Amino acid sequence: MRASYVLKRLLQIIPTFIAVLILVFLLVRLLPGDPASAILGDRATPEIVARKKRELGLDQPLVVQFWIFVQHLVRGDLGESTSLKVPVLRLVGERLPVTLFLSVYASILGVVMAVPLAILAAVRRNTWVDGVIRGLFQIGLSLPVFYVALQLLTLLGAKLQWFPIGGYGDSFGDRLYHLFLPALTLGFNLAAILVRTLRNSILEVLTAEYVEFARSKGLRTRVVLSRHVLRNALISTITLLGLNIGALIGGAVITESVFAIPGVGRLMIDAIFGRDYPVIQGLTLVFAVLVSLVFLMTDLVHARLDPRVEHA
Amino acid sequence: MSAPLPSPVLRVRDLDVRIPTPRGELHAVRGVNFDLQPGEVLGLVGESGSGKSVTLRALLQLHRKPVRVTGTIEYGGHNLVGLSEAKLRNVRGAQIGMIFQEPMTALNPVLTIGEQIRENLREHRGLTGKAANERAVELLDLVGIPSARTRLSDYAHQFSGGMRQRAMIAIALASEPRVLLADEPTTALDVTIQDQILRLLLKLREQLGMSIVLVTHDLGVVAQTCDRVAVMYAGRLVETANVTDVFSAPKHAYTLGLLRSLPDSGAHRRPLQPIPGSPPDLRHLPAGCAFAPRCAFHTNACLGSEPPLIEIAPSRASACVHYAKLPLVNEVVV
Amino acid sequence: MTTTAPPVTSVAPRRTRRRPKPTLIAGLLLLLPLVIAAVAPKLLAPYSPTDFDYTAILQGPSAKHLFGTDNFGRDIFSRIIFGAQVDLQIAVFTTLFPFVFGTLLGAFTGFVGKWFDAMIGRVADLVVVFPFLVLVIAIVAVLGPGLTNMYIAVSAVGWVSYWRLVRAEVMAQKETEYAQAARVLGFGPSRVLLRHVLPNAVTPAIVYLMTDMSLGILLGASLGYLGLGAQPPTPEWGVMVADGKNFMATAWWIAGFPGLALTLAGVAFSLIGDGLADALRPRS
Amino acid sequence: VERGGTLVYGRYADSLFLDPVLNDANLDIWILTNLYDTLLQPSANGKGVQPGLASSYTVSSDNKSMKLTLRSGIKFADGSPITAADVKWSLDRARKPDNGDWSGSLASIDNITTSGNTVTLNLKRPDPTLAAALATFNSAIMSQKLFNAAAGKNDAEKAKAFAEKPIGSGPFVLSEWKKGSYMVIKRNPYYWKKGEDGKALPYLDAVRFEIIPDDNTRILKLQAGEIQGAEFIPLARVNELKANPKINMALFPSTQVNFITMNNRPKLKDGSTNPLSDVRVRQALNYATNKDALIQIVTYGVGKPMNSFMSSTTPLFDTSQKGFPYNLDKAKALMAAAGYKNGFEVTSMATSGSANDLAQLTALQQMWAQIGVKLKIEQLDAATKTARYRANDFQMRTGGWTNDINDPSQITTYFAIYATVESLHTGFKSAEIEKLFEQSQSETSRVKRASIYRRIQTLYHEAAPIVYLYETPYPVALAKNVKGFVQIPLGNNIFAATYLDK
Amino acid sequence: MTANAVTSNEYLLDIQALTKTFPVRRSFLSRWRGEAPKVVRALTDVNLQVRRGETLGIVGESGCGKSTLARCIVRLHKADAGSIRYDGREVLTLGAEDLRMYYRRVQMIFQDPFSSLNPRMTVGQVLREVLTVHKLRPKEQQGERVRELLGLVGLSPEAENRLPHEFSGGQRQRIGIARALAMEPDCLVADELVSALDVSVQAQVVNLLLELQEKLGLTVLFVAHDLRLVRHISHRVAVMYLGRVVEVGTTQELFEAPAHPYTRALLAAAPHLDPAHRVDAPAVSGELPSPLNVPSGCPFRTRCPYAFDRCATDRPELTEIRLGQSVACHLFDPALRPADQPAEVR
Ligand SMILES: Nc1ncnc2c1ncn2[C@@H]1O[C@H](COP(=O)(O)OP(=O)(O)OP(=O)(O)O)[C@@H](O)[C@H]1O
Ligand SMILES: Nc1ncnc2c1ncn2[C@@H]1O[C@H](COP(=O)(O)OP(=O)(O)OP(=O)(O)O)[C@@H](O)[C@H]1O
Ligand SMILES: [Mg+2]
Ligand SMILES: [Mg+2]
Ligand code: NI
Repeated sequence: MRASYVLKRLLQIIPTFIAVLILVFLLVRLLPGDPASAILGDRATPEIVARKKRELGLDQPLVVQFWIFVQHLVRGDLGESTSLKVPVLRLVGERLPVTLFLSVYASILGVVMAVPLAILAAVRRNTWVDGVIRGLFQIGLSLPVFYVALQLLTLLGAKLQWFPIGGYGDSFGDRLYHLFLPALTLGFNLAAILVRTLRNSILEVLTAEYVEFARSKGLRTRVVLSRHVLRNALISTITLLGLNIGALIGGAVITESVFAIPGVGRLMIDAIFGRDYPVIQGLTLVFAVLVSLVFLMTDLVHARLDPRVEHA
Repeated sequence: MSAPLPSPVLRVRDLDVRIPTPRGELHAVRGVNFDLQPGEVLGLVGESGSGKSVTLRALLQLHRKPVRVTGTIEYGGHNLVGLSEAKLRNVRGAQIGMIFQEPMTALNPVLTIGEQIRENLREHRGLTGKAANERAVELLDLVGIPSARTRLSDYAHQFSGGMRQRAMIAIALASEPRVLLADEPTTALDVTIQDQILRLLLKLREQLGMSIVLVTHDLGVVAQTCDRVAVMYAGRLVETANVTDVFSAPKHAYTLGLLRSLPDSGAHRRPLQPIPGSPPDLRHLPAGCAFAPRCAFHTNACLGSEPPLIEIAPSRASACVHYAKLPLVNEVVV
Repeated sequence: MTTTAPPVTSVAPRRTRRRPKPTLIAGLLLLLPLVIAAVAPKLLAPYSPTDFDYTAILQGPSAKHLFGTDNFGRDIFSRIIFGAQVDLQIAVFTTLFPFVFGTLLGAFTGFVGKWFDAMIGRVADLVVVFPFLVLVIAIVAVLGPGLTNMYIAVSAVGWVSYWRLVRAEVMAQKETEYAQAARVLGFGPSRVLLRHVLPNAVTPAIVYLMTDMSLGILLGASLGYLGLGAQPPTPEWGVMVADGKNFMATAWWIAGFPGLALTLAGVAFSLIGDGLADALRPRS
Repeated sequence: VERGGTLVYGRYADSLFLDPVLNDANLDIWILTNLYDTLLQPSANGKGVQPGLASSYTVSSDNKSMKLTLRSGIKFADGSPITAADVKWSLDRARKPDNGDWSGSLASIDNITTSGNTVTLNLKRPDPTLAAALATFNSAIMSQKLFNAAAGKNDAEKAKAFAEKPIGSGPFVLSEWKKGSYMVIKRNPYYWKKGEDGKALPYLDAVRFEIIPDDNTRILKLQAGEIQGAEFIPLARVNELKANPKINMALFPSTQVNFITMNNRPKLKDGSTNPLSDVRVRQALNYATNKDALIQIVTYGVGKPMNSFMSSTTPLFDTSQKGFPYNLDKAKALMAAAGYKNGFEVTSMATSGSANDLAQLTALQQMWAQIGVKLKIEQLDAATKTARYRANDFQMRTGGWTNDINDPSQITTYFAIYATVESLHTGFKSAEIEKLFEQSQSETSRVKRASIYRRIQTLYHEAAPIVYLYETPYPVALAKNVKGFVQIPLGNNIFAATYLDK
Repeated sequence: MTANAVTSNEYLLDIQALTKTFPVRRSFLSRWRGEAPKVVRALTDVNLQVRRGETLGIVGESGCGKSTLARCIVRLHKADAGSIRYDGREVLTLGAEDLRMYYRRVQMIFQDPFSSLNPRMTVGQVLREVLTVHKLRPKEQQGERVRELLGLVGLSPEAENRLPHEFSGGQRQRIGIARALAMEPDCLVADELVSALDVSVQAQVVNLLLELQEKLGLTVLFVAHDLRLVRHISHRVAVMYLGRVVEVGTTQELFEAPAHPYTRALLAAAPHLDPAHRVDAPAVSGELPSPLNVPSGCPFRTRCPYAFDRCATDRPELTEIRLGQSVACHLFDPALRPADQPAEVR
């Protein structure tokens, strides 16, 4: 049954995918300015501009451009970046793992930060501990990402030199080290959202009758909290986490620029500003698929955690 | 019954529960006293909000921080009030088990029934692995769940209402407790299933020699199941008696009102005799007898201070000033 | 039978007075100075928010310049005061349309269901699979930078959250007994929806609105960082923070004080949100 | 000097296309000379030329041909020898009109002949700029064989493939390139030039370019010692970094001029009348611009006023040019004379996210308000801004310029000659300037050429098609131990003689 | 008089062969494989008649379709098949305007005292809305009518300006009744009207209902699972099991001589109020089958102690076994020889 569900969800992505395709194709071509302008800069003479446009196939009617795009797509070819002159697929292949790594890292940090603090806040609700935890994250939630990022960079990176300022690292460990600050920035933001909901759902679960029942069985507090409370409270949080991973990938746009991380977020911004149509198109499709997959995964994890979910 | 009673398993004295709320402190249980004899089924009846569940929770010390519980709950020579968590764990579940009204909400939805039984066995019986599994099968069998072995790996939502309630009983019984606290175990069930569950409880009482505190608001259930009855109103016990006595000659105006308001007592399609009004707000109790504002018999004697629960006959107590003057259930008052 | 039922209201009229919600009050109190600043900035600000003073560039906080001056010698305090207007405007305009449109659409689709609901659902899927910030950036890039276009971009994307919230709530509320009672009382669908279901379904959307307002301000800041937000010399807090990023080490006050203002607004909105969630719950 | 080591250099954006002829922008040009070598090279002061791959050159007496002698034993980075045929092939490719944006600089060449290790360029007309052109990136010498061996069906495809992993004869050769994130160039063992220690340059084993778009991050990384050099330091940070003992805040002289382009046409694209078409208005705006204040606010004192349309580092810059000194009264008088006593509203495009543009325009907003001109700022991303500019759909825009060639002719064709790009799309056209320029292009006497250029600069100043602002240097922050790095006025980053001090 | 001879006039409400299913969301794959769609059979071929002015009680276990039936009657659910005639007129096909008129005559009162009132409207607003929308009273007379209605259900006039949360459960049910009465209906459908209330309060509301019925001549459909209560107030009672009516008869007949084995089990399972009268064996064993998978033939056969082979194959129809009492059970098939019938039943 699960397999059929996955299949169904995957098939459901297709129409969205097609709509995204058309939309992006048109949207991108609505952008004022064109790749030629973006690449050539101010100086180019009209002849040079015309030559560049021809070279990029921009002199063709929209319909023809779209048809070519679709034909290439069917062959698994997302085209070639107009500015970097590299196949989009290769670019995505290079950059996506970086962003994914960062997103997963940030999610893990976020969860690691959020869960114990949310438990603490819920168990000590309405005490100063609760107040401090909630206040801290609230403040974090009210500050722009780049501000937090820059502060972390200045303090932990430049002043204390605990962490590198930017870059990506080569080995896995090195990567963890290099991406710590950006992951922390994103993770903190995520944790702020998670703490709020998790605390509320823990409070809710704490009053549930099955927790009472578990306590009446004489189980250890730790067992009650971990087996009975947390597991149930996490269910709603997982959904929220899934919904936020899309935002996280989007949020990486700014984090990646600040921390000089060569991920898809930065690539996307560069592509938008550089009018790199193929890259924008390719990335959007990748985003769409990615986010859909994250949602699907969220559903599956949800179903795993919560046996009540019947995705019949 | 007039034979001298054996020493009770549970002695409750002056139990008070205070719940602070944003709108003032709620004195939910006020000076409750009762004994639970070995092998006895004690019915605790009363209207919604009268404090039955709060009392039951207090017995196991399940209330959390802002809630204050005072008084004594004597079990096995210890006072459970103020006992450390670690020591309480040896009582909770192990000695005194509890089951709840809504099996759907009282069973953890994300753990299998088997896991929920086994965790009890591990904690109190030290059983793990295969042994625990075997015992779990036995327990499910005991409560009458067919093909018990396969159903161990089911989740609560895969059971029907009656089976859930059975499963919950099986979980509570895993540690073979001496006392079972049952908080409205059948209210959510259909009559035919309720019937089955109540019979099951009685059977288990026989087999295991348990004492049961059965909370309910259904007087029929009391009549069919309990040995003794304690009637609760606004956080206090207002009457305790053997079950036959209560139904034949209630000695508290509230108990009387309750019995009279039941449809069985009047002729077909004739007006019933309700107790007027509704239960008081526990934050703003009237001075004197809490039932007085709804009581047809109240006099000035009911006002002033609250009448205590006094023994009026062997194993029979009432907190009604007028207990002696109350009519019988079917008697017509002029 | 002539005796009427005993009048019972006299027995237990549980009249519970609405108590003021401390969080709501705290939130409103925090917001108050910002609103005052937004309404009458001229009264509070000692200087013009845009005038340069070449003789007073990058000065730290002092009695003369409470929050110091920026790289043009503009008074940060005055800019923050004038910025209140801009940022509150951002808070309102980034959320107003999404709230109204999303709520109405959510109410309608949740109530009527069928193919229209399914269609809107697909559109929402479309919007959702784009990361929000990227989509907004793309739209702003199409339309050109500036606050108006930011509002348009956010509106195009932001309604989905409200739509989801309200739709789910309406679907739940329309199954309640009072909604069914309204139908059985022969009330038309629009009356049932607008008078009975919607008022009870809109609470989570209103609460979310508050969070969204502070998110709107933050979005303005993020776009400002990319140069797509408020245009100079408009004193917008987020852009001020972004402008101050080059002076983080030497003149912390340029980004610090606007950052503080952002935090203040964020905390105020969130407190109000929490308070409203409490206050709007019909039964206490 | 010390040999060895890798220098990590923070760039704000990556190169796009490492082909000397077909490249797209400064991002390529400014590092190309590390990979490709030219026959001649700009001299250290940037004003003349010195021998490169050619050890000497002679110009015929009629100025109609140039003969270059190749250095002996020179090799490409793969070890294959550089032949006269490679030179001919490279220059022919570079001057082919269809090839790239820069072919014009070699337009005077009629044909090229070779014999042994000499190459003769036969010219259509005397060309005073030829030596400079041969010292420019697009005249870089490539290996015909290696180019043809690159994958691809036609020259365009081959060029692309070759540029992915170019092999030239510059001091370095590309070793690794992940576009948009980093690029590593390593020492070319066959490089001909000798260092101070008598051994072949370069001193460094490799240079690693890290792409760090965020200014602040670039600086922080430098401060943290993760990189040893960072380009494009925001001028606001210059003084702060100067004070940092671990950092050498270098301000390399540049040919950069910063100005405001004005649309000089009587009507704007949308059909509305354009006050900027009145020369008095344009002059008024120039006079109302307080350059000293701008330099303080925008460049934090590092810039200097712009007195001619070309930078003072450009050859044949006329030192007697006065520019537009700040004079509010004169500005007001001119405005009144033009009939704009009460001013008008004008909109300028700015590049969004550019702190300098913003600072500049916010300051101008204030200054011009004094003569009643209300300046509105419209921030656009670079692509839109360029597209609108190219379509002449603008009123004002911020502009900057650096020369690519060591000669005033390039800047002049762009700024003052209508045919190129409508004089920076201002629509400005002066018959006299066009004539003078024509003359200058075949005038081989340096003195005569200088006087022609003096006149051009004066005429341009009088017409004021642009608002003159200031010149700025290249701000590069280096770790203290980085020695011997230069960015020449044309912008090229020269790592050949760079070394890391212990 | 037999059921067939009754004219439609005698029955205010005549339900014939009413069927209602709820589709179950299916997996993509099961649809793809062309598997038969699953449905919850909430009501199957329900036949039921309600006389003018009578109270018909409907009992049965949870999920047997009581609420679905009530909701189909007031068109909150759209029935799949069958017919409901009200005063001779088909209800299931009424257009919007006629439906409004229908609601003027048939009103429903709900179970949950907490969710059946809009928490944001005062009692006065609730009642006035009805009067305004249906133009029952001009504006100036509305105040008087509201007070009248409040008096009718035993609430004091101050109640008008209060919000629902200020009332107790019993009072809220009174408000719900007043709201229905504002329409001046002649038939009330009460779904578990007092189930959520305490016994002492239940009696108050039941009394009110009896009194109003007397005063206004109302016909009442009383859905409940409390047999004692149903017995007290109903003229006739219908017993439902898994979406079917298995027995219907006058209250006295049904309670004193229950025919269907399910009815008997139900009555036996209801706890008796006399502690002296205790039974040891459970009245019936087994769990209620899932409505997704209703047993073939007689739905009760899986739990029925008397089930025989025919019960699994043929579905028993509701047939009259004696005056005013019908039952759907093969045990009462006249074709069956008495010897085949279990002695306990007859
Ligand atoms: N955690 C709590 N916080 C606040 N009030 C509580 C809490 N638990 C119980 N109460 C209140 O205490 C009183 C007694 O509640 P309790 O649950 O014991 O009633 P009950 O007799 O079990 O009623 P029911 O039959 O409805 O279960 C009620 O007024 C209830 O509202
Ligand atoms: N809207 C619905 N969608 C799907 N199934 C439904 C719906 N409403 C009712 N059902 C199903 O139809 C069957 C009959 O339900 P109904 O509510 O009529 O039972 P009931 O006799 O009123 O039960 P109860 O005594 O619990 O109120 C049940 O199996 C129920 O799950
Ligand atoms: Mg209870
Ligand atoms: Mg029901
Ligand atoms: Ni599944």
